[in-house]
Amino acid sequence: MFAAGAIALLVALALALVRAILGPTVFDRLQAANTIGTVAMLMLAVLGFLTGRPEFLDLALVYGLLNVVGTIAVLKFFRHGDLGAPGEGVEPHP
Amino acid sequence: MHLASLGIVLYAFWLLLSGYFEPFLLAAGAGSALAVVLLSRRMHIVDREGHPIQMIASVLLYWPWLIKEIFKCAWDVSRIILSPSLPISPVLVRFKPTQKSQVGLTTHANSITLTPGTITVEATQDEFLVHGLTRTAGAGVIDSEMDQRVSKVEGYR
Amino acid sequence: MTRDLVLRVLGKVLIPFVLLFALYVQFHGDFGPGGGFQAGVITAAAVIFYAIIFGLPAARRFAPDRLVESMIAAGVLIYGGVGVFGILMGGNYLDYFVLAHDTVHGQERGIFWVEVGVAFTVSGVMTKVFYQFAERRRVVDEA
Amino acid sequence: MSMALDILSWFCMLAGGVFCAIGAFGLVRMPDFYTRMHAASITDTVGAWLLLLGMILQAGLTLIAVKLLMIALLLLFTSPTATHALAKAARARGLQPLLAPGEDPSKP
Repeated sequence: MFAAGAIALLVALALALVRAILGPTVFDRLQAANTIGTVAMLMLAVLGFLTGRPEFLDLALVYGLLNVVGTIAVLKFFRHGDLGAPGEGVEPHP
Repeated sequence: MHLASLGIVLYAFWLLLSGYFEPFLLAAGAGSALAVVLLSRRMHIVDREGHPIQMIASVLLYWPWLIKEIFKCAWDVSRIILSPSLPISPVLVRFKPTQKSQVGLTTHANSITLTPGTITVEATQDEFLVHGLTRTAGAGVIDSEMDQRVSKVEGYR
Repeated sequence: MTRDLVLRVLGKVLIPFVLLFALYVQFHGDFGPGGGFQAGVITAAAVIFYAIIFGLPAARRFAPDRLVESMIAAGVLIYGGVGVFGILMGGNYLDYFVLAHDTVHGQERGIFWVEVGVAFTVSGVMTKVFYQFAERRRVVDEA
Repeated sequence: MSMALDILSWFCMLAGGVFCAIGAFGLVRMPDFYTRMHAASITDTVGAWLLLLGMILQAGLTLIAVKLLMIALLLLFTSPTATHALAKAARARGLQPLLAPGEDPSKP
């Protein structure tokens, strides 16, 4: 059963990779990268079950967190050409 | 009050993550929760927005409805993707949400994005700009049931 | 640059949990995957996320350069301190066995403090690297 | 009972896998960036949740299930935020969406 899930995830991974290679704009590639991140996170969870090592779930959590941080960091870089620009949100204290 | 509640939530999070109930790890968890609360205070991120305890009870009632809605829309979009003619008619829609607080607006914007077929492109206090995959999906976000439900969850004033 | 509501609220909600997760990884190094290095990286990721959302100046107010730099040094000092302490107690450099009455406890205690040192240094270095990288543009402009 | 649970969990994992693949297929098939995002959000939500639900049913009432639930919650918070940030950045960069005939692209 877990093998079936893993195979479906691999198919999704391959398709997302196709989009990442084709993608005409940088945003298409980022979207593909984000999807690949999600799929990889699920893959980690499935593999944890497949090999009977639930510690993999911690790795999946970390991967999910770093995925969103990474996507937003790259986005900010492409928007400003500068990671440190102030005010993506406003100042944290009112 | 927000600080105390954040501390409790963080400690519960630690216990659920850890699963080891040895004295040393329990103490380490308490210390970690306290340290994180202090760090968060230093970051100025603990307030009505960063830790919205006022919404917790009502949001638990909202999520099941949202998830049901997501499944419905995902089914529709899957049919569109798999149908040979690809029957899409993308639209951009502007409308004014009824929420008053930042958290409420964020919840609404994220709910729209989570439902396949609609994506919030811009979200401000006065106006949401939504991209819909089809005309019906795009029209569906204006004065929607979701809007009313999020406003109710928000329970602001 | 307009204010981005969604990102700001997400950051405020998420960052405390990321920090706690880092500490969880730090303390459970001997039970599962993790340890000082990973904990340091996750802590730095939280600070970087904060800097991305609220801007570099806000992050610098939270973790000033001096603090970050002294964290790098403190981590190495803790690591070296454990080693030297081993010598003082009559063993070799980084000899854990002499740190407590029985060897297993000594081992545990020694590794714990070494991991603490690693976490400090790694999070400090990562944050500092990010600060330098984020500043790069402005320095180039001035030159 | 455990048989029924097994079948249910089988079904969830298979459906989740299929939804993930459909979402990724849409990512390849859709004509422009904004429509592709809709497809990707299927993978991020329904596909991922069904897979996780299948695993939760296998894990039973343990801390493993709690961690799987945390992953699902994390997705509930982060995936729409990343999608929104992407869409907003693309529009700010001047990437015009492909619209249905009869829609005015300049002033929606």
